[in-house]
Amino acid sequence: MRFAPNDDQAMVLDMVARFLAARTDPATMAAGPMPAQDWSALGELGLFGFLLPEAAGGMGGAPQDVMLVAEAFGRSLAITPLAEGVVICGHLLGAAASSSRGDQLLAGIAQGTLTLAFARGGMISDKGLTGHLGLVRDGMAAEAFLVAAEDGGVALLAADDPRLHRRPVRLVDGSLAADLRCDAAGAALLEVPEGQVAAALALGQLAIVAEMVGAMATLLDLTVDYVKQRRQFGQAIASFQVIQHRCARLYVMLEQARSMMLRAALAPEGERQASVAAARAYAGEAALRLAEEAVQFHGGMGVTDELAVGRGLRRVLLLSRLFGGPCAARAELAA
Amino acid sequence: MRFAPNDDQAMVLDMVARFLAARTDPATMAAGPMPAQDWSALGELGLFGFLLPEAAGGMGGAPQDVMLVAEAFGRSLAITPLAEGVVICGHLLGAAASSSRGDQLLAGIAQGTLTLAFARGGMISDKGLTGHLGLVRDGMAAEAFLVAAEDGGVALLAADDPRLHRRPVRLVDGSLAADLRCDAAGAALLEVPEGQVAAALALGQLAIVAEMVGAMATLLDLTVDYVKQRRQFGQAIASFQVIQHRCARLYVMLEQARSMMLRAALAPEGERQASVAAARAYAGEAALRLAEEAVQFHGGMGVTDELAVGRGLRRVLLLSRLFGGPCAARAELAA
Amino acid sequence: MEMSFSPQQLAFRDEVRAFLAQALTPRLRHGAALTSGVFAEPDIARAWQAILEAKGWLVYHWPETAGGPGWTPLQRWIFEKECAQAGAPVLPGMGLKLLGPVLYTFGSAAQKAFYLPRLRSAEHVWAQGFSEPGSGSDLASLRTRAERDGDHYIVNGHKIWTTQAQHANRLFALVRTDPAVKPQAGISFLMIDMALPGVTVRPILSASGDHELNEVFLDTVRVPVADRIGEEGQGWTIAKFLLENERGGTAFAPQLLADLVRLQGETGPLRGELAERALRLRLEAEALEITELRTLAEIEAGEAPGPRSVITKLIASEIRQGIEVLAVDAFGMAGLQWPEERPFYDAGVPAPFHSATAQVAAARYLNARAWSIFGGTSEIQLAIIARAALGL
Amino acid sequence: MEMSFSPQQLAFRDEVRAFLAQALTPRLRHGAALTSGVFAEPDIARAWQAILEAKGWLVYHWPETAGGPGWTPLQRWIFEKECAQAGAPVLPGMGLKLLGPVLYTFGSAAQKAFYLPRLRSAEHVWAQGFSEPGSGSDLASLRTRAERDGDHYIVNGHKIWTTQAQHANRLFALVRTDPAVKPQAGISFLMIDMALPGVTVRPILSASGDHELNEVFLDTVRVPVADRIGEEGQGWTIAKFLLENERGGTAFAPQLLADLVRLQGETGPLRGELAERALRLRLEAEALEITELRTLAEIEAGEAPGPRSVITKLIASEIRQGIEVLAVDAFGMAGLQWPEERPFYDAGVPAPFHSATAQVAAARYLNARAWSIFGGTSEIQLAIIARAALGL
Repeated sequence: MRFAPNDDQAMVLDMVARFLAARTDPATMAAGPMPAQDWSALGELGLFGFLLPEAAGGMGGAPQDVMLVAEAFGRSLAITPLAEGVVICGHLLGAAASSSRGDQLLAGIAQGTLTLAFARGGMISDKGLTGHLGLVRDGMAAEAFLVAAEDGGVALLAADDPRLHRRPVRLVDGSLAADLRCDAAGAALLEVPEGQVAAALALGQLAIVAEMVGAMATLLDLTVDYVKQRRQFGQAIASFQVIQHRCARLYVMLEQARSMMLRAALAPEGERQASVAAARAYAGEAALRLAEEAVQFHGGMGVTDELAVGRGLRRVLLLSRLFGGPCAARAELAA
Repeated sequence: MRFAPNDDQAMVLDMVARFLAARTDPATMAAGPMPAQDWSALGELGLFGFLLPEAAGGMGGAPQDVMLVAEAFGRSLAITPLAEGVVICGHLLGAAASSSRGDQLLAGIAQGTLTLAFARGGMISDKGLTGHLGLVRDGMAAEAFLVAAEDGGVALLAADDPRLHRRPVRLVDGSLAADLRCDAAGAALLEVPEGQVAAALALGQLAIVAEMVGAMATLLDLTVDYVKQRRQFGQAIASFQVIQHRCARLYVMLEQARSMMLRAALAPEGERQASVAAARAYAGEAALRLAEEAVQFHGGMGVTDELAVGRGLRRVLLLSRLFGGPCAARAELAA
Repeated sequence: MEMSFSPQQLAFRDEVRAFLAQALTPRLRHGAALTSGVFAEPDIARAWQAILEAKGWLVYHWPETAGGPGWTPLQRWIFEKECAQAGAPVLPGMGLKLLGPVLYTFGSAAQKAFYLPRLRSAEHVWAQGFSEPGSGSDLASLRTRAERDGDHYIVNGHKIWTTQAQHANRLFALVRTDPAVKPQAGISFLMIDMALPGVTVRPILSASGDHELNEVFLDTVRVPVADRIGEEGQGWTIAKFLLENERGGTAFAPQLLADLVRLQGETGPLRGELAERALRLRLEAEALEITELRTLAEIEAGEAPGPRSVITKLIASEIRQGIEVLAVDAFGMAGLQWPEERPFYDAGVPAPFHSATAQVAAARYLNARAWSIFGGTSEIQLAIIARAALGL
Repeated sequence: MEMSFSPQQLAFRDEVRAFLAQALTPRLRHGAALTSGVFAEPDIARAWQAILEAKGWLVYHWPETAGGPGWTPLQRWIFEKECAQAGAPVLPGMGLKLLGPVLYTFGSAAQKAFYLPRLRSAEHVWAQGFSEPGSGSDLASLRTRAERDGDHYIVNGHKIWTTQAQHANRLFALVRTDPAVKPQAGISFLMIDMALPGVTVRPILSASGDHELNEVFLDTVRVPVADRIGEEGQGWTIAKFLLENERGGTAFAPQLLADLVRLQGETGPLRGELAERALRLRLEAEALEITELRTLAEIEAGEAPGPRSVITKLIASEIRQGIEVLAVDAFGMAGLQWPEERPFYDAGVPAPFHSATAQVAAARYLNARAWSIFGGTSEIQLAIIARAALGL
């Protein structure tokens, strides 16, 4: 029973945290996705290899590794394709029979030089993949798509296929999604063992939970700092009892969400999907409430785009609502 | 558009309020149902006639009359059979074809000398009413039962029928219910026009909503008085910001619940049932939350049986949960 | 007790309804429906203002003596409710709701003759200059100075949270004309032509991506003394009048109820948790509607409104926020889109994914957070309620 | 990182499970299941205490040197979780959890020799005399006086909220032995034989109808100086030790989770809103379980527990209250019954309507309100969290 990272993990974490702190001070960084050169620099540092299993040419990729790194990303409020582009796509490729996958794709993910996007929907036939797949995160930047089709198959699509149509749609965190339609787009089929799609999806969702927990920690820190410094009626608003009680509530929500995240990351494999759903349900609600309170305590400045809390709220709104958000997660648990 | 009582109503209200204030100071009164002599004294004053329609030998009985009187009862935290024994039974009897009903029953209700109870369930056959009708409020004191049977019929049952079996069950507000079973109990059928059972039920539920609103007002008054007087750390706890904000919330809930009550009482007939359901849903939640907060602010004393807040919580728990409580009311609205 | 309308009131409602049915063009409805902020955008607002003015209903809340149509409080409410249900644009209130009553109550004959018609014609578009950086809800701490120089004041200061100042050509502002007396006593109320040298507007972008708010810098601006309303030092009294007007003047519930109905028209029937949230919001808004009507009925009966009138903004904020997050949730991924281009009904906005209502949902959600902050935070509202209603 | 148990821990769990399977008689389970208050009633508690003592597991949380079994913190947790899942009675903690550690830490050799065995055998049943009327959570304002008279103290005062004092024959109490020094410094810790002249117990009935609480009046009670624990004036230090022990010592989540499962076993599958509430409670309790384990893992690793350890009581109170109101709702009318006779498993209680679990629901609901009041109100907990965890 131990919830603290081991030495290897601590080393990686320290590396990521220092890298992100240098490039993404949440209090000052501009909105918008992380620049490509920062992303590939992280790849050069070997970070993405740490998120991929050995089968995928990585050197880690355990749920707890994913959780630790994603939480650090969440803390920075950075907008990256980590959860889907690296975790889901990397683990799906790693799970695919080696004959059916392109190892150079995995190398590209690991190096941070290739952007993949993950989509669900469509039907696979002899002619390729057909369907309206809806909004796909990072779908405009993606050079290829991994698609979990409705019929259970997993297909790899090149973004430059002329029968693949995408249209840019900006999302609320500032990232760019694609509205994706395929009309018999050329699809290379991946042989993914039964259950591995769901497993990769759960891992990606765990990363999203961890990003939310990281963002909660940053938003709470910013808020506590702010109320200690901001004065009204001649005193720091941190001295108001209502502020103290409500900040204490935020701390409780953060620690409880963190517990759910840890539980999901450390659960035995057979319980992972359920505990990830539980963590999504819990953290999704807690993160949005915390972000809303953080904005409220910042007053007028909180609703501008000039402070990190406003950006944090936008990011948390997106993360908390992905994959159907807390409602869908609860429905999954009730089923 | 006028939400204040008219002169007649104000007069009756004043009479009830003075009567109840003299006999039921919520801060000191003992737990337990209102004594029979007080009840019949109210009958002698003509109060119950004010709650009954002319068809039932009364001189009022409009939803707003019922609301006003029931709210006054709620304020006193008195435990009485008002909602079911007078309002539902009285209006059901009033709606029944005069040939089929016993006018002496109505006279007994109006005089406060006869206790009727209202029950639902059972099937009527040639031999009488049969079924397990569950917990019936005031069913032990009742001399007769009005039963809305599952098959839509309305039956009048004498409590001393040997094929009617009842067993006392104490309820959380201190009142005594009967667990009622009938085994072909003699049932006089009432000819009640279509829709009148539902109408009488809605009126009784409106009375219960008004009792809750009255209880909320009393519990908030007691709480505000208490926090102004109780001192901690050298100052009245009313000066703590958290107490102020949370008491303000209670006031908001009370006024909003009162609005829902007024809306239900003054709605056009065709909208009455839906607006009563809405009021039950709203007031049922608000009343319990307010009562719980009232107990919390009273600290240790709040959870004893020595203060009115504890009794108020018990009464509100019961009232708010009758007829399936807020959940059932919301389900009714969603249907 | 009586909650229904009189035949005259019903006839009036039908008249309003008929007018709205023909006056509200599809473009106006569309623009109103896709507004992400509090007030309609200038092009929509101008067009709608002209139509209402032509009908004689623009300043429906002003008394007859000031040029209003002479409606009772309930008539005004019926008008507002019908407008909300019909999906009419919400006009910016800075001129019509805030300055107007100040002008016809405290203004000189010359000021009324000059400013009121231009306010109505929208020749003048007004912004409100009360808040200053750091002052929060505490107007007494005002720091913008106005020093007398002959027939002019020299105004220096810094206003913030100035809604739609980028569209305005006039600013009404509180300024400190006497720093020597106690804080409230030294304040005056000025009307400032924003074309004057020294007035600079700096946008404050909202987290939603909207540009509604601004800072206004006043750097040695020469304002004619004739543009002061009331006496020197009377600014505090006028500001209190204005703020009370703002607080008492608006019924929130009709718009909230209409928006909730419209949302469910767009999403289709909701199920499970979302249906329950929608129902709870509906009940809260229905209760608020009666709470507001109770105050209105008191005013109509010539009674002083009870302390309950202070609770509506708090409740309305929470319902508004509940509706907007429900919208985001109901639209799923489509509720997370967020084009940078504005306004949402403009040709420059990318084609929406799923629907135009879904496209505006996230921006609306973000803007709704401001409801519990501006115009007195919810925390301030709770403190006011505790004091006014409970004596705490 | 590692959340699973070692093979040794799993073997230990199986051992506990096997023991509970045979030791928990139907009568004990039944009594535990129908307890409406915090602690098991005396007849159930005595029987279970004797069984645990015979097994050597009664004082499982005491160190080996004090007679405990020498378990690690995780073993204790496993034991508690298994007890909760098996539906074991919850023993009153005043003697075992609160006084015990004080005795073996601060007691003299003679005190330990005399009192510890009698505590374990239940010859002594202890009550806790800390709270006084008006003192709330503020122990420093203590007014019970103890004046030295040779080998005795003469104790005069009034204690309140004394749980199960009517079943106790011993009271440990904080008393003021020196009124001259600053409030905290003049307090001492006494053990008082309740059979002594001048000790009077007055019941305080709960709104639930239960008799759990009492007032204890101390009127010129002559307590031997030998029954003081620690030095004169050391009472404050000992009380802090005791209260921290109380706070840190308990894992709340296993019992809450077990009760939630048991409730749903009684009600059958819940639907709609009730199912959602049950799910939310489950998630909160599952999170709490990990939150508690995180602190335990820190202690097990020899680290100081983080500030997070102060949040558990607040959360546990809210889950407990949520479970009990869910129970009332899930049982419908049957959840509103409320016999006056106690305990609920006694032959004197009327036959339940629907089920015995339904019959106890309303009383449990009412008693659960006390969770956020006693042992530091939730408001005090929030203030502690704000200070300890956030530096506010």
